[in-house]
Amino acid sequence: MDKTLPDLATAVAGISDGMTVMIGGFGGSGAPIELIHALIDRFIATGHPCELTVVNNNAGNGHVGLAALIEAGMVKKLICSFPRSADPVVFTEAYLAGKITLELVPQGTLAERIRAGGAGIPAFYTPTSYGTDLAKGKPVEVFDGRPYVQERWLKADFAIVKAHLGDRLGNLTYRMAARNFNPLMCMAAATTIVQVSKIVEPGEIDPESVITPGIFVQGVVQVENPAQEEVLNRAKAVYPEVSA
Amino acid sequence: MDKTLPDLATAVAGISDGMTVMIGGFGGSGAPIELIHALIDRFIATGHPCELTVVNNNAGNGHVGLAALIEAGMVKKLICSFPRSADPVVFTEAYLAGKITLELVPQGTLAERIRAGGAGIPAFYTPTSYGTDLAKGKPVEVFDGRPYVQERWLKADFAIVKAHLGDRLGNLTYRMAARNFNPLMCMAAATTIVQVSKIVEPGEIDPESVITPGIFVQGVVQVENPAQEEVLNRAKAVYPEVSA
Amino acid sequence: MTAKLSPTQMAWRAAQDIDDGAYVNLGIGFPEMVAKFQPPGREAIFHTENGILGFGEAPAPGTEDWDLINAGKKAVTLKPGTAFFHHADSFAMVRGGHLDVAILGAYEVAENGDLANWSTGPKGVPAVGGAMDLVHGAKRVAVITDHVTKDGKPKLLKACSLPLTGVGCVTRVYSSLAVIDIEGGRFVLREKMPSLSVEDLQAMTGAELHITAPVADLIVPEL
Amino acid sequence: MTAKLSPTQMAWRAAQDIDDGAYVNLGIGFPEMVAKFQPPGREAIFHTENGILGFGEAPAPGTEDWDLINAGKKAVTLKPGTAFFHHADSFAMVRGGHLDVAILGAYEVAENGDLANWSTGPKGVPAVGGAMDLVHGAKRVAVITDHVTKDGKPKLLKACSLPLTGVGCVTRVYSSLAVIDIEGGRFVLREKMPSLSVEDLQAMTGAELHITAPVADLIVPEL
Repeated sequence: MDKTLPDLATAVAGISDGMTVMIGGFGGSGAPIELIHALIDRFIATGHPCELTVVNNNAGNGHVGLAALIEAGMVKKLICSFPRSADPVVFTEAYLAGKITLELVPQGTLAERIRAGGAGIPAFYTPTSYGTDLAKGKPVEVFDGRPYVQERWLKADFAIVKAHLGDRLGNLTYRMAARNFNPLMCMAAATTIVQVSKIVEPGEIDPESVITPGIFVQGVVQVENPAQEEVLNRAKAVYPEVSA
Repeated sequence: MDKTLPDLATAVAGISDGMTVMIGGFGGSGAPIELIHALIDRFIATGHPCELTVVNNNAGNGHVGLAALIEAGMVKKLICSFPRSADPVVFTEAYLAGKITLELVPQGTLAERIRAGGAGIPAFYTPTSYGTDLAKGKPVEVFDGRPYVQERWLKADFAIVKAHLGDRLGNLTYRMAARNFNPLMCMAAATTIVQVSKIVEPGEIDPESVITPGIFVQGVVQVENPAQEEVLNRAKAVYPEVSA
Repeated sequence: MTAKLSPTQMAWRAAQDIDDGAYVNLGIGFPEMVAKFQPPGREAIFHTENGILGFGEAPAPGTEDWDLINAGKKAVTLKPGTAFFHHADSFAMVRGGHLDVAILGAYEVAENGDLANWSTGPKGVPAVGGAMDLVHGAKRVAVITDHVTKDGKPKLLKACSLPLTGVGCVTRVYSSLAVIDIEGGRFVLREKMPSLSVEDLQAMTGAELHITAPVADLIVPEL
Repeated sequence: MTAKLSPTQMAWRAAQDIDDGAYVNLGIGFPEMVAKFQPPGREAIFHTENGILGFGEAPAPGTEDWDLINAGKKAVTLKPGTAFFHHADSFAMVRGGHLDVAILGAYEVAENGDLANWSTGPKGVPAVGGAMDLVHGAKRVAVITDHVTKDGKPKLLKACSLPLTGVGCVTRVYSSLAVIDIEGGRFVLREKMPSLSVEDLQAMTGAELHITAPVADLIVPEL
């Protein structure tokens, strides 16, 4: 069994128009910048994929990564908890112009909906959002005298995810708070593609320290020294680079 | 902050009559034998605690650990998935004599109910047990054309758990498949007491490899070279030892 | 007495249908033997409910580590790439549809795919373990079972008489006499022991056997 | 102009109520400053939604690791005993009632404990983050807020006019003028700026202030 992929273009080749794509990361930490940019490259070359529904905690920052994906016009709907950032201009303009739809989900509910999608739990109850606008239209049930909102699982056709180490079986570790939504999205997508800083031999990751077991991963591509969104944004990077 | 406890007797001192107690382990692996035996010692000395509701995957094996707890007459109800073992005579006799009540729960549902208890999810839906005797009386709801059974969270007053390394903040690692239900039970109990093979300094456990973060743990007691139920049973051990 | 496959031979036959790289859960008992018979060049990855993916064979007696056991509480070994996880993650793999195959034992299987394998009725101590989760999680749920009970009564039936493990979940039965698919609420015969006529097999089966394509001989090596 | 506490001083006051060993989540913005003012001899453990427990202060500029950030996307540092975990485990800590205290900002707080802090109405881009989870998870939910808006209008009200973050969730308000508990659907005044009369404070508050015990002076160091 060998889940390693030769390059980024191959890694994102299976994503088609209209798909739901989960993109890992919390702000820039754990964001698979190189996979996102490979997807943009494909769109520029072929016009596809477009009309994507993207699931991410945020809505991009500056003009790289998820913001660049939105700026390229590839995203029709965003499911997220916090569409604000240091420089949210791309999403904000697209949203206010009606070019992109937003499903706002409380952050813990977003995480739990994704985990539920991966764990075969079609719905669950949470106290979160009870009595608020974000619970409108959702079933409410009282347990032990307290009201709870019913939430549905969230699944995706694809997940593109950033990890630290990975082996050919798909076992993964993450780096510090770059873990965030990534392990959950691995579980919830029909196909999960992961960029790792280093591909290692099976057994090099201590079996006690595997965070995502390989069963949740379909492809692994090595990206050494991955870009950090925060660093790119401080350098005012734009993707794709505009030639002079 | 120092969650370390001086000895086993102190560790189990807070467990009272009628409490719900989660006990970690899958069969013998991960079973906190020494904590269970300390609880039996207290019962022999004081007559308490008794009338316990115990949550465990199994129902004890031989005459040590959970089997000994049942044999001592301390358990009024058991919530478990598989009350069979190589030598299930203690539970079997108590059950057939009507001395103990059994709530049988599918193993994955048991795990998820405990996690839900720890995660503040009062109820969830699962395909497991739909159309079977174990779903009787439970609400059924159809999602996307498929029927699911509603299951409730499971919480406990106490959890007694076995881990491998622990620090004074309560951070834990486990040993191989001895992990099983232990991390979930840490989450789901008002008070979680853990026996660890070794107490280490904060920071000695790699923050990437902490399996149970300390927030889920209230007390840690060191038990070097803990007994393995399987080894005790092969030696036909009985607890408490019967003097000649 | 009819020639029939031994449990080992049924396990061998079931193993032939497992693809290279498949994620597989094998039930306690006969199904566990399937792991031994992976065809050359194929390597499945085995999952056990108690929190291991990619474990290896049994260790030599006397070298067991009782923290490294499978769902049947038997000692196993590590392989490069093994991963440990807790029970909720383990059943996320099961319930979430991440396993390719689950192979279980059976008391009874109905032609609509209903399975009964956990309770023989109200007497004694009931025990279910992970079976009810496995039947609703794996992409393919297969059963290994003697074709008939010890008393010679059919185990493949129009409807189960024993308490169900799952509804409409089984898609293939590896019996001691035949390989039978469950399709559209019917038993479809795929392979049978060469020494047995379809009529004889039907006589030992509690529901109609449908034939939609040539029935192959069920040929298994001596083991 | 009335003497009032600065945000830093409100954070200082809130910090005095945090016990040694408490698990605490501090909202983005003013509440983050609470961490700096732990009284001597007390050490709380800070949780951030994005998966860190027990992190330390901000690193020196230029030494940031952008994989080691808090929920406000600001760089933090490791301490001995830090633990990392994924977002579902992080919100299990929140929703499951494992945090002792959450301290949030507020647009409006109602006398029944309702909180509005995520949306100023239908225009613009709405963003909620983890606030709705935090208000229903922590054992104690407190708010740090100016007592009145920039226009001088009360932020402590009979009922919130803005979209709610949570229903009946706040139990203590650290305002720029007072410390007020919410008990039995009423504002109960505990401390107020010494220069301010109860009548003046009431005039700047949108619901009745109840006094059930002597009101202490709200005394905070210059910071």
